[in-house]
Amino acid sequence: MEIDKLEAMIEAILFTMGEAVDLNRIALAIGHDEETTKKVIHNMMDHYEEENRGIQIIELEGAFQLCTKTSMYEVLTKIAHIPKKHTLTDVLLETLSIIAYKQPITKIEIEKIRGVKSDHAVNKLIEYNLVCEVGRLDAPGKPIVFGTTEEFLRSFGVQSIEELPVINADKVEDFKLEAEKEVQLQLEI
Amino acid sequence: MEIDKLEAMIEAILFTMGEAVDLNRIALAIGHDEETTKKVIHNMMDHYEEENRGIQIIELEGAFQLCTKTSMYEVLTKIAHIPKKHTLTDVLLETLSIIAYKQPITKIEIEKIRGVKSDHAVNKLIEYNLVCEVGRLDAPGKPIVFGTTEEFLRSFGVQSIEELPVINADKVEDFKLEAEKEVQLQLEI
Amino acid sequence: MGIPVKLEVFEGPLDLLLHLIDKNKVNIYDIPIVLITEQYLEYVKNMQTKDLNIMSEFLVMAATLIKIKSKMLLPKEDKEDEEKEDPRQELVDRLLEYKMYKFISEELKDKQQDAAKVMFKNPSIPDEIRDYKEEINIEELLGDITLSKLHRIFESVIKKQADKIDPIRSKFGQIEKEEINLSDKMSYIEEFAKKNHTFGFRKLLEEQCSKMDLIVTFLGILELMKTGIIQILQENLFEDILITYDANASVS
Repeated sequence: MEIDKLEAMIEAILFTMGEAVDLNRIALAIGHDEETTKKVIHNMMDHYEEENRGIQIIELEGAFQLCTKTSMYEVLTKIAHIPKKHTLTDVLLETLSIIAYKQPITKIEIEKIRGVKSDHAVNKLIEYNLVCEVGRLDAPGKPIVFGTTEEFLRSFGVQSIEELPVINADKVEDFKLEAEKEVQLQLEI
Repeated sequence: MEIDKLEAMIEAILFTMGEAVDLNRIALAIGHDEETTKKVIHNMMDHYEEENRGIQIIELEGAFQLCTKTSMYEVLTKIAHIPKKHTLTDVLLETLSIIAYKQPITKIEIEKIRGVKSDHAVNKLIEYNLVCEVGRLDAPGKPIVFGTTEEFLRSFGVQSIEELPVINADKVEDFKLEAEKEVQLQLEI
Repeated sequence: MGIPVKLEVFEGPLDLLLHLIDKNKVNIYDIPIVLITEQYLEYVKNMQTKDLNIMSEFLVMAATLIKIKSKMLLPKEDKEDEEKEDPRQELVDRLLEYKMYKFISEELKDKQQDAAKVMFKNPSIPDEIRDYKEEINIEELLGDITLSKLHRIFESVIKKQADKIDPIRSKFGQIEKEEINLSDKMSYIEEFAKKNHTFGFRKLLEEQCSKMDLIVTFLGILELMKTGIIQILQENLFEDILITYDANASVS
């Protein structure tokens, strides 16, 4: 069946390329429009869910990549060399979460939220390829604005920045209330 | 089912290792004897035969490896030939202009002018063959200095970098230029 | 009171304030400003850092706290107004925002730990197509970028940098305005040495006035000596350094 062939092609492509491949490239290679291609890939993702599969397809902002399932981690530690990831300090994580949620954001804005100079943290995040410059703000001084990278999505297991846990005004309020409750709880003890 | 889990593990192992993996290593990792492991793998090989799979397991003198099916060759050639979309972002253009006008220039100097880490931009420009290493600075650490390529000159239709439009000093207030020179001076020593 | 406590290190003033609020188990919406300010100042007083940048950030917050404190101590002139504006409000907002990001960063940390458990695979392009190297079409890449556009971009970069430079400090730069470049200086010395063969360091310096000139000239001499183009000799301490040109050693 036609669909089967397409799935096979896509599997071969993702396996061979190793890295994240843009949807439009896959579509061009298999000779179908992006819409169809996306449907086929999403369908494949369901197949990969099955218990006898050790690999999965992940989606990263319109690109797709093959990787192992997290449940396979233990067996892999027994045989494969597991590359060491950068451990992010609290300072870096804090700066990164501000950038992730507020992107595109200038360094000044980051510093305003953190209350401290953040050059070092921003540069480190750039070095780790988790953050990059995305352009300049059309404002006096044309400051650089920063955003997160594809590597960020991969490292934190999110498909797109929209998929980050939502923190709209309501949620913030919830969080504030929660924090308040927590405080009161502590007071009662 | 137990067999399913073993299959998943083996798939994850072969995927991660990339190369041929000896049967005894696989057996050790999944915690079963070689006989059973081999049976499971042979069983898997049958599954991979199905039409919707683009990859297969091949056996090489007691070792196993995941690779694409030969029938996938055509689509792989296609994907490899579909160029990625390259664009000169503002970040790249800005970095390019600095290198063009300040060459030979070190990465540190570029970063000092731009105020942010610029490895990524410099690397991309090198990849696009607009910029190249032109030597090393005779200074502590012997830093690499960068300049524009012949390709750059050709693309912009000039014979040499002396032909680049001259910086109009009137546009920038005089003392500010001097101040900028001072920074330059400090960098050069 | 008075028990020596090892000072914790805080990332910044907001971090410290959150810690104090937490420690005193007080409501973030109703910060007892007198108490917190007191403890904050106590901490800052004992801060070990000699980094002025860090210190100044803590001091700015100290000033903010004192300002809030004094505003709260002032008699309430207009009750209506007072109800609307709590002098602490802005600080509370900042603290809450900061706290929220701290909270999020913990979430991200968990996500990262999970995501780190997946393995990727290196590209394995079959041999038959491995040789293929993707061509970059420069013309397409450059699009409508012209030389003059590139030029404008550079000018704006320079302008931005100039804007950043403190105008008072930059005026000092006018004392030594010409650019001195080590390699230029080296060629100058080499020319001078070719002409004069043997000469004193002081003579070489006659035409050069600035301190920067002197330093770069000296560096140039050291460099040329290293390559063997010149030899130098100083009979006694503080005596003029005698420079001799070695024609044989000159590299093409």
